[in-house]
Amino acid sequence: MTPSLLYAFAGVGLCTIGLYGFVRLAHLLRKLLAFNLIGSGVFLVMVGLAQHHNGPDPVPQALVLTGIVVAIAATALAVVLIRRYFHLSGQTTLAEPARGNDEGASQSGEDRQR
Amino acid sequence: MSFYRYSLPLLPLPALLLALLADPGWRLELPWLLTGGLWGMDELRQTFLLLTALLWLVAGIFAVGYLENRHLRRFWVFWTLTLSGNLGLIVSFDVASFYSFFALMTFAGYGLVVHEGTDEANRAGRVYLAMAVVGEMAILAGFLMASNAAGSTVLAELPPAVAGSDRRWLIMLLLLTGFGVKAGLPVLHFWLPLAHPVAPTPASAVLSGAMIKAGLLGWLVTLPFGQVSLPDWGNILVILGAVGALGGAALGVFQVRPKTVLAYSSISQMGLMTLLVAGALAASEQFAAIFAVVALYVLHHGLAKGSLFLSSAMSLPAGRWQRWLMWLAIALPGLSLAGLPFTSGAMAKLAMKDVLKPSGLDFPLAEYLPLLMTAGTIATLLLVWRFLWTFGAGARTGANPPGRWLGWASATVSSLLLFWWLPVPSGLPDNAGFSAMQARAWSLLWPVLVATILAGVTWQIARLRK
Amino acid sequence: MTTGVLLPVLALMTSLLASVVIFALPERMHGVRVLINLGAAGLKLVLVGVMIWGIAQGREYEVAFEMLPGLRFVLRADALSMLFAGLSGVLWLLTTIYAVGYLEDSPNRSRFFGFFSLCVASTTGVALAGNLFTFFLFYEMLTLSTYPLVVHRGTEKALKAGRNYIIYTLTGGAVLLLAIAWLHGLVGDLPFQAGGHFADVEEALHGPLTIIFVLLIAGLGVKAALVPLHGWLPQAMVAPAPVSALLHAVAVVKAGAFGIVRVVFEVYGVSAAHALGLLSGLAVVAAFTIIYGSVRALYQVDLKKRLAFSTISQVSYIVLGLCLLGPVGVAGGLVHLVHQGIMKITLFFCAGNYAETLGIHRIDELDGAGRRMPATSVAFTLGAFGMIGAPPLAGFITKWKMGSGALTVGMDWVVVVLVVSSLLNAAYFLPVVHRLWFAEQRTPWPQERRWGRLETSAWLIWPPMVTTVFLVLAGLLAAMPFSPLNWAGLIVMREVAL
Amino acid sequence: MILWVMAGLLFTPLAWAVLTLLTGFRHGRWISWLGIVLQALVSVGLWAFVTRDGGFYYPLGGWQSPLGIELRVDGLAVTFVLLTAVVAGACGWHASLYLDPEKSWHRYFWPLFWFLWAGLNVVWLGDDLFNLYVGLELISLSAVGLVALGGQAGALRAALRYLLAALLGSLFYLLGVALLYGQFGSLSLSGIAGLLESGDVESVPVVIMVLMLFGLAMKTALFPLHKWLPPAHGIAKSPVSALLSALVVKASFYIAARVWLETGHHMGGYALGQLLGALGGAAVIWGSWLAFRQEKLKQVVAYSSVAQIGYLFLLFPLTWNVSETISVQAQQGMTLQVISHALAKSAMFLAAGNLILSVGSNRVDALAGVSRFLPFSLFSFGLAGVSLMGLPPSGGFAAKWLLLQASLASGQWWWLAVLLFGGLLSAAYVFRVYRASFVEKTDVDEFYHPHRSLEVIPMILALLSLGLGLVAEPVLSVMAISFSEGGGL
Repeated sequence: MTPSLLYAFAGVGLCTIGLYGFVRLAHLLRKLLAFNLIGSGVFLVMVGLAQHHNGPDPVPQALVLTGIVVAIAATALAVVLIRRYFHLSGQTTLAEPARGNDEGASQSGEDRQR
Repeated sequence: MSFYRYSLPLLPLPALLLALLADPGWRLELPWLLTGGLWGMDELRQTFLLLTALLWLVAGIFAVGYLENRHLRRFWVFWTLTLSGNLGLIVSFDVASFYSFFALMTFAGYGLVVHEGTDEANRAGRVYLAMAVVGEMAILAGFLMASNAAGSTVLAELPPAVAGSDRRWLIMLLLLTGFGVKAGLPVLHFWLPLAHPVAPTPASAVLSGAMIKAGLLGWLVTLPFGQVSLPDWGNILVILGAVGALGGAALGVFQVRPKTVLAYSSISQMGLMTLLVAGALAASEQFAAIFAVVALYVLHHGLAKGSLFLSSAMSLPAGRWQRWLMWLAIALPGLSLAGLPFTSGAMAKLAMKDVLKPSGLDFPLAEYLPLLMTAGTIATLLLVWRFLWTFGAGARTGANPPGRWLGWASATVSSLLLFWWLPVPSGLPDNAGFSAMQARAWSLLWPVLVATILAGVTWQIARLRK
Repeated sequence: MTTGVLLPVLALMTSLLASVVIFALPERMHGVRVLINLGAAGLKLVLVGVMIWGIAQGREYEVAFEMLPGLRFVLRADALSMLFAGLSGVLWLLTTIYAVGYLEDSPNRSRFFGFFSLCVASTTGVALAGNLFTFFLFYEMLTLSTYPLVVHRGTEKALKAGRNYIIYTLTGGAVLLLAIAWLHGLVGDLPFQAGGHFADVEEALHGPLTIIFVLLIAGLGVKAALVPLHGWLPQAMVAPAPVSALLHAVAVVKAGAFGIVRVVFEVYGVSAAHALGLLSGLAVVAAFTIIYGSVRALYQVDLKKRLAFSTISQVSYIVLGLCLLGPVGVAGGLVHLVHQGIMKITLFFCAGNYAETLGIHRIDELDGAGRRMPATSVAFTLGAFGMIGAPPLAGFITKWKMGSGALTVGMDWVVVVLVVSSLLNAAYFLPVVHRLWFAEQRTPWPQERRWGRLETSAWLIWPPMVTTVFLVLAGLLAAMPFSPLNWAGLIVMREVAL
Repeated sequence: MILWVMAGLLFTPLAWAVLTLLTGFRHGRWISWLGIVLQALVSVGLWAFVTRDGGFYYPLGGWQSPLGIELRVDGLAVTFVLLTAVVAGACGWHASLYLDPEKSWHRYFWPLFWFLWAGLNVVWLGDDLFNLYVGLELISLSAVGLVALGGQAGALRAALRYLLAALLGSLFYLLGVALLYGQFGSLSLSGIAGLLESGDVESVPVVIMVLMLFGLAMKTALFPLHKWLPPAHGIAKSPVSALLSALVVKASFYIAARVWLETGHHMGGYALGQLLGALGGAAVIWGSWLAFRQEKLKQVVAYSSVAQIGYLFLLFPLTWNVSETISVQAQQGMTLQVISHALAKSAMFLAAGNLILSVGSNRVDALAGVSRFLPFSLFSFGLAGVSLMGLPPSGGFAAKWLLLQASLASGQWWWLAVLLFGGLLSAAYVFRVYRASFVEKTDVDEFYHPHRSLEVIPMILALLSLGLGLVAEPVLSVMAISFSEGGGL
């Protein structure tokens, strides 16, 4: 049970917690945080498992770096969207609003090009 | 409109010429027609053609005076189609054209039956059509089996094949019933007494005179005569003929309308002819002689019945002696039916007696034939008297349009006089000529006297009770 | 590119191109549309005629290319395909003329004539198909191109009839696809070949082959309106008259029957199908359909519905004809493909005339129509008598051939079926003929339209006249070379190794 | 020469993305048209090159793996690149005419469009599992951006739902990749396959494959995980929803197919294959049933995508330890299904967009009278429907035929039911739209007639999809190009 395997199992633990949060929590920001938790869990697993075999290995380090960059980009986009969504509909969860205004609101994006 | 009216009598003329002039042996090959057409003429068909053409001619003349303008064009169309069907089936020698013309005559005949358009006419037409279609289908099935057995569609080759096939009884049953509907066999006769009174008089004259004979012709050309003698079929047909002759008369005497009485008289006459057919079937070696007698009988009956039917629509003249003369002229064809000496009926009756002698035929019911024939004669005469009685009761007095006069007169003349000059089928028994009539006058006369006495007695009782 | 390859493709292309061009035409250009329609129909007729002449001389027309690995798209003109292609070519020309007159001032004519020529293109494709797969391809195209014609009016009833039509035909198509795929899986690509492929097939395949045959017949039976699968036909009568005339007399119904002919003759082979005991089952179904169709027709009040049920029963004559193993019976069945087409299209033209000119849809409104429209009524009467099988018309020839064929093979019960169905035909056609000629007109016509001297517009009156002449000639001149009967005999001699 | 082609494939889209970011929508339109033409040329160049020399591995920029990005170019990849060129080009051209330049946020359409295109090319050509992850993320983010372009709350909600689902899916996939790397020490798919074949590294428990496939199935919206697709594709603008349905959804499926085909034999199991097939079958039935019940036209088309994706997943059971010929047949069937669905679905979405634009409402029953006054767009919608139904001579039919043959040959007859019944169900919802359009409402034509070329594009796509059946043979030959021995530079 080399210490690196310990990291891998910690990573898996983080993933499960993050997944639970992602599914259960309704508020969008909380879901986003849960998503970041899963992300770091996965990166931990990636690094931990690699070292388990034959000492430190540069490849997963590089990959994790790219992974982190991608995760940040995704989180940034999510935050922008959540803010815009809140600004438009005052909703902070993904729940469908009452039938009433949904009809008017989303003319499915087709506006008459007269 | 006048074209339709005056062209009616001209239509059968070419057929009449063909009947008179054509030699019996000619054949007309039409390979492209249907499944290989073949038309022609022979001894038997010549007489049938002669009768049909003559009768349609006479009825046509009568129709000129009889028809009013309502639906005249439609009547003309159906009259012509029925005529061509009737003539065509006589000359056709192959199954397809025979059956085609037969069907054409049947379906177009419906047009004549329902011409008046009354409810009674429609009902009669419906019965006529239903029975006719069933008959057609029976004929179709019969033809299919026969031509399949014969492996060809030429009519002449059917009888030997039918005689030899193992399903002979089925084929004969089908053909007998199929043509029997048209010929008015006892169980299949229901449409006849319904159709005749409703049809216009010239149509019913032709219907009874010529079209019924088509059924008879159907029998003669398809059933296996001369191949093998069939005593059991002979018996059946004798019974059917007897029931037809006597039953028809029994029903006929109680009818009120003259044309219905005549219809039953046709049924009874066809019964007699069925006896002849029975004889031909049973005694295969004498079928040629019997055929000749049948042809003669058909000719005689057609003309006599035609004139009777036409007379039923005549109105009697005012003057006393003209009235008596008219009565006599109307009665004579009726009496000729009953075989009065020196009339066509006598000749037919004598020929029939000679050829149906029990000695010549060796099937169980042969010896009853003479008895049946005399009973038939009596029955016929009773029906004629009944016709005259009902006609007298309802007759109108007044002038007849010229067309009617001419049509009726020509019918009566041809039945009484012209008959002797018409080409008579050869092979008739020789002792049926004028001379023989004197010698056997008594054998012809006594049934006539018996029937007349009977009629007179019943007439008196009816007058007293009224 | 010898002409051998060119002709079938050209025959197919004429109507395909015509439909594309007509779709592109704006609605108001009536003259041009009529011109294109008639031109395409005429050209196609010429091409089919040349092919018929070529085949009579024994030439061979075939074009094929590999569509999928192991799957070939084959167009082949042989005697059998020419029978159907010829029939559809001639009747398409007549129906186009009729349709131009019938839809005089109704909307959507571009759409109608576009799908109309598409439908005929697929019918020609069905006729010229060289193997089961190509047949299926055009078979399904036929379904798609006929749906818009059935729902052309856009009324609620038409849409419901269209829905029913689609459910029946697409399910049939799915079953057919299953059977073809299975067959293809078992024995690979099967071109249509005289005498079929399964003459001496080994024991193991008997089971699956029987099931496949049943599936094939079920799939084709939907369009051939065999009894349990006929529900869509009477309802599709709501379509305009030229549609029900062309579809139910020629295109759709015959495609099904033609498919069954191909399967029995050229995929299984009559002897193999008989050996597997399949033909007797098919014969029973066909016989039942004949009787059932006629009995149902008796009770119909609407004229076109009665004709629809009569079609159901008449098409099964063709199927019954296949099961009569003898050459004569089979030729009878085949020739009925043409005869029924001509007779039924005459009746539908007349029904359309009555509807268009006098507004008559029910049979009891027909009283006295004979006097008002003599020409149409004569055509109807002759068509009716032809259907009953009264000689000397075409119907009689079929019944005569099938009857004698059945007797030579010893299937006597077929004669009984023929007789009974003729009686039933008489029972439901003769009253109509009686009303035409002998009944007095009591009530005024529902919607009468006048066309001056003629009883109805020239466009509407000539097609039924022409088909009536064909009807009589097909019966009278049955023994001539190039008559339908003669051509059916040629097919039996060439294609069907009995 | 290959250098230019590869550079053109990956870098020009990125360059175009940046260029169009600087210009507004109107000028971006011209640049994009040029870009589309260039991309098409490059794709054809790649195809010509590959047919001449056969497939090859290409280390991008000369950097060797494992650090450098190694691209793998074989027949399948080339087919997908060509498909993208055609569909993305058509959607781009349609969008340029369809979208309203006045709206300010539409200026972000072109950059997102080009990022999407770049991501797609990365996924088709990528061989390294982690690079595939990066490509997937690039696609997802740009797709979410495109969906959000709708601008209303509904569009944003759909975009958010889509984003969360996509991110979750990617992470699961990444987890699987991480575990794989832990076991094999290599990230290149063909490398892992080689190790597995040579047997010096024993296979991993099936759970890793399950994880990866779960993530990819989430992004492909397979049946139980499809909740995010209909709102996203339904509400987005029609060129966007066409792109999404036709290509984006296929990217994750493409990766799953590659993984399964290369390593499925060892790492997958019979049960997993059958499960995926069963889920696919359920998707076909459930998707079609829901499509039949939708009121809105674009929702019908969206749910139809869910159904059609179900067919693709039949690939897994049909290629799991079956004979070579059957597996090839199944792959050909899958490829044809992907191509014909991409063409037909994009045609349908574009046609639906035109119809909604001219009818003014997005409900199905508002289409009354359309067949009379707008026959052309309705006809392209119809032709696309024919291909979806899988009726001959369409590409859909050819795909269904190959899948039928494969399932028959491999003895798994139950897929027949899915294929045939699915065809009927798709006929149900297509004909429902027909039925609505044939209803005769008014005689006057008060529809808005869109610009002629707007209607031509869906017709071209529909005809391509319809004609695909006839030219299936050459298309499949492109896919069958094998690796040349040299694996030249």
